[in-house]
Amino acid sequence: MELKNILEAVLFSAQKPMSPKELQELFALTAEQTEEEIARALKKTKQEAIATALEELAGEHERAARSYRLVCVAGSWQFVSQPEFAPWIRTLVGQKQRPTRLSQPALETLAIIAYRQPITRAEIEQIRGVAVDGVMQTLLERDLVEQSGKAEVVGRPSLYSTTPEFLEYFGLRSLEEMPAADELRRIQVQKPESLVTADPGLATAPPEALAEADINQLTAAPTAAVSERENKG
Amino acid sequence: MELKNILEAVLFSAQKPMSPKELQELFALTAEQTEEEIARALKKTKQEAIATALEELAGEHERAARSYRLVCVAGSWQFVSQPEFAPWIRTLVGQKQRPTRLSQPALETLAIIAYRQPITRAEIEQIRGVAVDGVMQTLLERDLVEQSGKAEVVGRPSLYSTTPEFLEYFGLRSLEEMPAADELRRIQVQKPESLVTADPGLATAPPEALAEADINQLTAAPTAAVSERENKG
Amino acid sequence: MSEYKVKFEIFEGPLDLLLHLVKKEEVDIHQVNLTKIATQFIEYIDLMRVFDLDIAGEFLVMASTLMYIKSRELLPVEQQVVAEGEEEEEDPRWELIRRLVEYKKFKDAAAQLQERESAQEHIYPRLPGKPEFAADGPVPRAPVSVFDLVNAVNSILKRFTTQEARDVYEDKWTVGEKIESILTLIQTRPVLKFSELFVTATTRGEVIVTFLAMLELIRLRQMVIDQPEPFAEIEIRIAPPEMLAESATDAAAPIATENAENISPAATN
Repeated sequence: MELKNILEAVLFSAQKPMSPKELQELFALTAEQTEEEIARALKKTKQEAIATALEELAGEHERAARSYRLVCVAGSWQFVSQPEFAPWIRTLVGQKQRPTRLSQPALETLAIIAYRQPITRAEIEQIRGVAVDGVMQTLLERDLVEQSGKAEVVGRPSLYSTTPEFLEYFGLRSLEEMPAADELRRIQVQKPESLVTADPGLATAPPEALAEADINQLTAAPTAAVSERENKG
Repeated sequence: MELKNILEAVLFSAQKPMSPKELQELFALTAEQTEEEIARALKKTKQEAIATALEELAGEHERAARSYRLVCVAGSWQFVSQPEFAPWIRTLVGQKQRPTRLSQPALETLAIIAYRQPITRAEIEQIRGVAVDGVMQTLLERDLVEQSGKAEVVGRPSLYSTTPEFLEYFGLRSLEEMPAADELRRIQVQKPESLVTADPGLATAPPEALAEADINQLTAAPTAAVSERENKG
Repeated sequence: MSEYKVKFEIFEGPLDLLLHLVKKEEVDIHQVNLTKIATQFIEYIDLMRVFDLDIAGEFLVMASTLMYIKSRELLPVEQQVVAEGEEEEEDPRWELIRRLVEYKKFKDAAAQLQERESAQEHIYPRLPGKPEFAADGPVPRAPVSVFDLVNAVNSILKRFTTQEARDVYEDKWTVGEKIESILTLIQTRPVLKFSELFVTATTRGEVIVTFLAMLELIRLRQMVIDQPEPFAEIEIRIAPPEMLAESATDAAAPIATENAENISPAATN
């Protein structure tokens, strides 16, 4: 009997997602309550060992390609069904009690907070170009974002961050799992050396000049942009 | 997607064993509720076909030798964990029997509801002197209290009462068995003129049920309870 | 005017409208003819006026920025006024394009979040039925609440209702003495029934003092209380060794801070 098997059995029987920490506590508690050797041997299992075993286990289930998978959402692990079986499971368990879908402005605001957290309301408005009062209210009420501190600037405005509920709502394991995360993280926007003045009305420069003012320079870290260019060349 | 896969997904999500007949009914119901072709195609699946697919599926899981199996008991099918994992699952189930202990504010709020039910949130807040939103949320989520109606006053606020789970949680046979709390029943709740539901401060339990113990015994230090008694005597 | 029909969708702000106009031009954001876009943007604002729609302030601010860019570009470079010390002035075109590019990235990210949102609606976590165990092995014991305790002591107190409750003779017992006697008792018998603690009590006072002694011992984590099963009689036992070890750290807490939370540390045993 391996650690992996026991973890599988426990998550199979668990009524809620469990984190490596909770699983560790379960091992410790079980060791105290039983005479069984294996259980006692697992008393001091490390969280890292549990996390590794869970990853392996998830891989096994992925490869077995059954109708369910083992997934990690917001740091906790659980078995979930594959989406294509939703029609029958919906009939079985009834319509999910899921809150109404988020509006477009709410999603945009949430995306900005998710990638740029912690962030002030003013910074969000700067990016979206509109006021976000109502939308922020909704996001706060739904526990998708929270106040996470005060910015060290004049007026000490509130800083906002996403919550674990945000990860749960979107089925994300962690913030790192968000798409294109590195491109959208907080990075200095670099201005090209010189903005070539061209024909009137043309925004920046003719295509050949654009190679210099590449989109990478606009959003990614300068070094990344350079290596990217070198690879291409 | 084969019949087998769908049966697996359904049984993996089911909270109780299911017979081929119940599964057949589920297929028929799902076919009615969806536009999806596969679901509609399965509308008239025969019980024999379901039984055969289940046998096959059980064989697959047997060979996969995981920590759980698909088994048939008394004609109904379910996934069960292998017996050698019992020590951990027992701990898991045991832990869950009782979620985290109630906080002091939750206990106080619960005591107020128990003795003064049905009661509005505003009345509770008046007795406790603080907002009880978070605490009420906890009590509602844990099924210890429930909405039991609307007060016949302006705004028709919800009335709250304790649930059968409340009795179970505290090991009480009935509300009459609660330790009497004269003090608690006597507290006057001031209501706005227009909001009179009943005689202010009238307790729900008959006076003869009021015995020796009082609110101090429920929430405050035992020594305080004694000195209170001494003062009375 | 027919092309304006499609334009009356709801834009989330001036940047959203600008992006829409750029997209219609089918060019890269960096190559877009801002003068042309500026004209279309202002036409849109005018149209909103015609239809008497509320125009948010942000749209007007953007319109004036665009007008500025447009006017600047219409002037030959040598005629543009560059105030002294303003050579390094931010090119308004650059600033606007930077903002557009940034906004577009977040709009795309929002679209991806939206996809995940709807995908999540089709994913169901497994919610197993509770496994049941045969009578082998210990069934978790029911923890005892303060309600149970008070209730229990009440029923014992009832035994004395026939006597004169408001008696005047002084109590022979102190809490400290009762603690000693309970400790002695529990050394010889590791498990006691709740009612057994009170069999020797002769007055209400003694019942109360005994009860307080018991609460104190529980608070000091010298003893734990639980029930073999719901509704069964409460049992009292010596605390397990790890709890006794902990007790040293918080035994100094005054009894007045005691609350219901601490009365049933036995819960998890």
